[in-house]
Formats: sequence, C-alpha cells, structure tokens
Amino acid sequence: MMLIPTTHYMILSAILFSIGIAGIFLNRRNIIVILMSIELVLLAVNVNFVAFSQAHHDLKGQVFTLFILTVAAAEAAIGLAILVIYFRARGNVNSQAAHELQG
Amino acid sequence: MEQLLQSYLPILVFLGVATVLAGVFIALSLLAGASRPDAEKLSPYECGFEAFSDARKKFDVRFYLVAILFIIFDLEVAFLFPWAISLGTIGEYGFWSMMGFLGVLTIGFIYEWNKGALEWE
Amino acid sequence: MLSFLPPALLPYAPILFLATATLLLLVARVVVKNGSASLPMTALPTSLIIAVTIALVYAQPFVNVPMLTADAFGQTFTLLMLSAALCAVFLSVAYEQAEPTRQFEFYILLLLASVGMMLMLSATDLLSLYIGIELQSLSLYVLAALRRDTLKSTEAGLKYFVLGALSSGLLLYGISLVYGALGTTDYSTMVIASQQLTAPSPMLVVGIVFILCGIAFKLSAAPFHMWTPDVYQGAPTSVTAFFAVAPKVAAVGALLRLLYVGFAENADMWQQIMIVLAALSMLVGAFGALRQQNIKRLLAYSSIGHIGFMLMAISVNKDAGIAAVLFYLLVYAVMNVGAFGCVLSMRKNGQYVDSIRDLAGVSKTNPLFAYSLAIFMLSMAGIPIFAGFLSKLYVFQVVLDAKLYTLAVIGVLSSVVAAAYYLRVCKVMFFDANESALDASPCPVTKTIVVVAAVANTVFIVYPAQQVFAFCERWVSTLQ
Amino acid sequence: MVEFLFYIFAGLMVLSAIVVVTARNPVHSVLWLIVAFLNASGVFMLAGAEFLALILAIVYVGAVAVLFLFVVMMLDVDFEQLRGNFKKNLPAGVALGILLMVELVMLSLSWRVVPAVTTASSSDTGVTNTEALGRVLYTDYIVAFQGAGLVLLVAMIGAIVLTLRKRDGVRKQNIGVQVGRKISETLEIRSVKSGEGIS
Repeated sequence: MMLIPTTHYMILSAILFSIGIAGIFLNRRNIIVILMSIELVLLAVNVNFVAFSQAHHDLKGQVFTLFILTVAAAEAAIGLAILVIYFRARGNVNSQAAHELQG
Repeated sequence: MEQLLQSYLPILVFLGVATVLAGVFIALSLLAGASRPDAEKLSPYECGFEAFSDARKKFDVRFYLVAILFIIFDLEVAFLFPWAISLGTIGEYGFWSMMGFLGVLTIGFIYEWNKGALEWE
Repeated sequence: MLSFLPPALLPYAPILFLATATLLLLVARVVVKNGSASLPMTALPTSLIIAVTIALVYAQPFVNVPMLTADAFGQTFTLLMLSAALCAVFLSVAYEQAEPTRQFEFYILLLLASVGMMLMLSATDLLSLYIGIELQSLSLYVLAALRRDTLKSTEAGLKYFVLGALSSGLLLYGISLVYGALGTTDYSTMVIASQQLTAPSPMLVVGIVFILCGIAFKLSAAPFHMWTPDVYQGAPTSVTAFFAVAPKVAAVGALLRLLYVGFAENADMWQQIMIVLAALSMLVGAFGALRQQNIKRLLAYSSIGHIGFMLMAISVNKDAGIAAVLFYLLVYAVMNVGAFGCVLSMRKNGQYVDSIRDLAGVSKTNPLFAYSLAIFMLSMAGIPIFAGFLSKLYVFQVVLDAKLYTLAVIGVLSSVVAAAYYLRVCKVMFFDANESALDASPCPVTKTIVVVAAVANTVFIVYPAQQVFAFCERWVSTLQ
Repeated sequence: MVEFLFYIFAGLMVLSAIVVVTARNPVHSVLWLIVAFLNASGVFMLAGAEFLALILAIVYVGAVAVLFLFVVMMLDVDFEQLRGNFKKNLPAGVALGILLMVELVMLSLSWRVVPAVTTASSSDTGVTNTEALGRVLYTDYIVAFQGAGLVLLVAMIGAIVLTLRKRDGVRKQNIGVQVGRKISETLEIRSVKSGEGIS
C-alpha cells in the first residue's frame, strides 16, 4: 500500500485555505462564522504541515502542528470572550454595525 | 505505516456501520411514514397553549467561562500524554521542563481560584 | 557578571527572569486581598521588574541556543523595546489615577506581552518566532478590549482580534509553504537549503509573500493597516501608548532578523514586496490623516507613515539599511512616547478629550504642554532642527545609495504631505481662539517624560547624533 | 485502499467546510465544523500523525466546537438580519475563493522534494508516533513549549478579566463552616418557667 503523494494533501490544504478565506469575506456581518472560517484556515495549515512532515521524514511539522493547535484553541477562547463582551456592550453580533469608531 | 492503519481499521468499520445504520433508519422513516405537515403540527407543543417565548433561553456567561477554562486545561493534559510515555528517554531535563509548564498553569489555576472564577453564585 | 547562574540557563536569563517575576507578581496581587490597594501598587513592582530585566539583558553574554540567540542586534532592540514598555507603565499610572479601573491585570498582560516580544526579537526559528508573535498578540487583544463596559474598547478589541487571527492564519500558511519548500524552519539551515535549491521554487516565493503579509499586519504596514486607526482610538489611551511603540520595535526587529538572516539567500524574492509595502505605507500614512479630527487616529496614521520609512530602509537589503532602521526606530520611540505623554495629559474638567479642536489656543493656557506637543509634531514631520529630520535623512541616504529612486521620491512626497497635518495641529494650538483651558497635568511622571522627550528631540541634532549612528553601525555588524 | 479512504475523508472535509461557510444558521455551521474536524483527524491518521489525529479529535471537537456551540446558543441572535447582504457579495466571495484555489493548486503541482536537508529525528524508527513526539517536544523544543504554556496562561487571564462579573452581596454557602459547627453553637437550652415566655 503506497503512501499518499504529498501533492494530494497540498491540494486539499489549498482548497480548505481558499474556502476559509472566502468564508471570511463572504459573511463579514456574522462574526461567529468569521471565527469558524479562521479555524478552517488553521486546519488547512495543519494539513499542510503534517503532509510536509511525512514528505521530509522528520517530526518538525508535527511538532509545529501541535503548537498551532494549542495556540489556535487559546486564540478561539479569547476571541469568543471578546465577542461575548462586545455583544453585551452592543446588543447584537453584526460586524457591519460596528461603526462606532469611524471618521 | 500499514501496521498503524491496521490497528485503526476496527474503529473505521465501527463508524461505517454506525453511520450506515443511522442513515437507513432515517431514510426508512422518511420514505415509509406518511408525513402531512401543517403549521399546527409543526409548532412546539406547550400543553396546548401558544408557544410563550422563543425556545432559546439566554444562559449565564459563567457556563461560558467554565468552557474556556476546560479548553485550557484540556490542552495541558494533551501535552502530558507524550511526556508520560517518553519520560524514560528524556530524563531529568524533560522532567523539569514539564514541571515548569505545569508550574505556569498551576499559577494560572491559583489566579483563577482566588479571582472566584470557579465559584457559582 | 551573571556567572552564578547554571550554564544551561544563562542564555535564557532575561526572558526567564521576566516570566517568573510576572508570575510571582500575579500570584502576589491575587492572593494578597487588599481591596483598597490602588493601582500604582502594581505599577511600582512592574517597573521594577522591567528595570531589572533591562539590566539582565545588558549584562547578558552573547550565546546561541537551538531556537534562540542572544547577539548584539537582538540586545539593542530588546533594550529599546523594554524601555518603551517602561515608559508605557509610567504613563499608565497617570491614566489609572484619572480613571481607576482596579484591573491590575493590565500590568500582568503588559509584562507577558513583553516576554512575547523578547521571544520574537531573539528567535532564530520560525516556530519560536510564531510562538512569540502569538504570545504578544494575544496579550494585546485582551489589553485592547480591557475596558469591557465601554463599546469603543470592546469594538477595538474585536476588530483587532479578527484581523489579527486572520493575519496569523496567513503567516502560518506562509511558514508551512516555506517548511515544505526547504524542509526546515531554522534560519541557518534555511540558508543552506535555499543555497542547495537548483530550480527556483515558486512555493518558496508564495510562502515568503504570505509570511510578509502576516508580519506586515503586526507592523500595521499599508495594505493591512485598516485596524490601526480604530484600535488606537478605541483602546484605552495607556494601552495605545504601549501599542504605538513596543510592538512596532519588536515586529521590526523580528522582520529584520527574518529577512537578513533567514531569507538572506533569496533576497530577490522579498525585496520587491518590501518596496511595495514601504511605498503604500508612506502614502497611506501621508494622505490618511489630512482631515483627521481625532488626535489618536492622527498618531495612528503617522505611525503607519513612519513604518513605511522603516520598511523603505529595510528593503535596501544592506547593513547600512539596518543602522538607518535602528536609528529611525530610536527617534520614533522617543517621539511617540512624548506625543502619547501629551495625549494623556489632555484633560478638560476631569474628562479625557482626544479631538484636535480641544487643543484650540492651548498655547496661552498651558504653554509647556503646547510647546512640547509642537516639538513632537515638528519632529515627526521631519523639520530640520529636530531629530525626526535626521532619521529621515539617514534613511534617504541609504535608499539613494541603493539607487531606489522611485521609492525615495515617494518618500519625499509623502513626508511633505504628512507635514500638512502635523503643522495643522501646531496651527490649531498656537493661532486658534481659545475656548476652554486643559486641566493642569496632575501627574509629575507624565510631565517629566514629556519634557525629557521634548528636550531629547531638540538637543539631539547638536551632539549625540553622530555617535548614536556610529553606535548603531557597530551593533549591527554583529548580526551574523 | 488507503487512496480510497483519503478521497472519502478529503471529500467530506471539503464539503463540510463549504457548508460551514454558507450555512444559514450558525448552529448548523458549528455542527458541520465538527464533521470537518473529524474528517481532518482521519486525514492526519493516513499521513501517519496518529497522536495529532487523536488530539485534534479530543481538543478541537471536544472543546473548541463545544465552545462555539456555547457562544452560538448564548448570543440569541436573529440570523436573518445577519445574512443581509450575503447574496450581494456571494459572487465576489466565490470568485476570490476559486481564484485563490486555482493558484494554490497549480503551486502544489510544482512541488518537488528539495535535496534532502537531513534532520536528526525521523518519524519511522519503530517507535510509536507519540513516543517519538515526546522525545523531541520537551527537550529540543523547550522554548516553544514554555511559550505555549505562557500563551495558555494569557488565554486564561484574558478570559477571566473579560468575562467574570462579580455580583457583590451574594450570600455563598460555606460548606466548611456548616460542617465545622459544634452543637453548642446551634442549640441553646433555656429553662422556661411555666406561664412565662422567653424574652
């Protein structure tokens, strides 16, 4: 059973990355979906790292992915904390309405 | 590589069977059952009354804080797994590096406890 | 001098000390429950910790370690960044007395952000660079949203978070492509791998582009600057004072080491991008603030402009460029700390005001404040007798040596246009009719910082300029 | 066989990612996000990163997706109003996505293994993936490891500073005091003469 060539993983990661970036630009209004699209972008990055770690036969990619998981989870926690207090101060979660700081 | 995948094959089979079974049950009930929906039948049943309020209640932010702290300590545990297995080879140096990591998070725990984040008014 | 430390810990001495001291301060402040303790009680130990760290960094021998390095280049930037953080702590004491928030976590997060920045500045591996950037950014997201009840602060925090998370996504995608192309993320091995590259690898180019986009965001360089004005205005002023200087120093230092050591071999790939970033930043910095009414947004656009000048010096890709950037950064730090000292003393009957109209005719009522702010504005504009002029002069000298004429023309044009809004502030202060006086600046610390910065800006041209520039050149030669 | 599995996981992952981005109701997008994460752990397994696949399942699906669900349930938001101009910028978004995808996919096709930059640890030395990771993680990457510890600490402090609200004047039950009370503190025996009450 031969291994899966790295290009397959890279194509998968490229597709996921573009979906994530497009997702951020698609629903600029709904911040929760923006945070989920950022998680998708990080997932695409993790797929890339694991694929290259297999290609180069070294663990550096997998170690990097483990740290990306940690930091991304901490980032999601803080992002949602800020979202909750923004919602409490604002009344709803739509980023188009965030025009308090303008001019 | 293959040995690794062989050992995980049962899980895959289990997942496959589970999803297939679930799919079959849903499909059967959709196809066989008679379904003539109308507004009255679809509305949530609240002992005959009109539905008083939206089903989604806003719940307290403290549930949310507990979920965040769960993530952080979940990640801490995730770092403990490889450490526990490889302690033999990484020896003293690895031991003290994990003690440093645990120290940082214990200080976070002390902070959290004294700030009252764990209490439930 | 630090011989008492076990040799294994020696290279990490400053970062280790700063981290452990912050943790002890955190435990002390939370366990010792004296509700009445006002904030300066935390500001004092914080500034003490930063001062000791500065001493440690100064005394540290230069040594290399797998993921970090301690060399003269990193040491200079770390000293500059830590002193900027120290000034931010002093400035925040005045802010705290005026609007007490009882949140001592401000200082803890500020210290943890400094640990992240020290990690960034001494990282010689993309992994430790990434962890440093994330540690610094997470603390800054929380600091921006610290005033959780006011809508402006939460909105600033949210905008900064969303764009920051997106930019670290881009940075990571770049790092993964570079790792794929070269097989390693350590700077020195990357140089060897890129020498061995037979055919030019498009993946490496795209990877470098994405990494530069990620770091350009942290620097608030042009195409990624949208968050800067909103966050500068929304975040509490003491946080903005910290935002304006320390993270910029760290990001410029990390970018310099990444480009001049990590991607030394593939300069042709990143030089074009840096030129575009520099030109865009300078133009946005110049034209963005022409009709600006809010002093903090004006300072935000001016910092984008200054970053443009620094990127211009970096894109030259010669050692003289680094010396010019280091000198520019030094002057930028002094100007901005002074400017934010003035913004922090702009109070009218107990309320903080930040619109330029409030400065009308201030020269008659608070002359000291008016003259020092005028000095900072003129120095930022680059008017000859002030330090700002010298830093721009050195940058232009380096750029012209490297024959980047179009960039130099854009630079001159943008600094002329930028001078317009700097001079408008001076005009409002000196020639407009005066409605209401500003309160006298309550806190002596802010006053001293502002005066020292103003004096430094003016006297700079007379004596130390040559020595400081020579000093920069000597330090820079050690960047291996 | 492995190839077939990869296509299933990758296909499901891309499909669920598309639904996450275009779902009408955020609760649906969270659930599809969980499906995407599970398939991602399948893909990681095929790439040999066994420990990471399981950690992804535990940490991401177990905690992060739950946190998203909490937030989506907590902020009771009317979703129609939120998707106001979704249709308006749909073509632009899709065009951007496809352009980025085509460019990156072409890029991936041009990938060749770089002349081997030999690095010390290689993954298949007969030791399990987790053990191999453990050997490297705590000693060679100690700087990043402690940095990750500090990142978690900042996340904890940030979450508490931002969301904790203290309602003062709330009487809390102190189990220690309740259990520690002696009978003399609670019971008071008074002799009462007949006909008189207790003052």
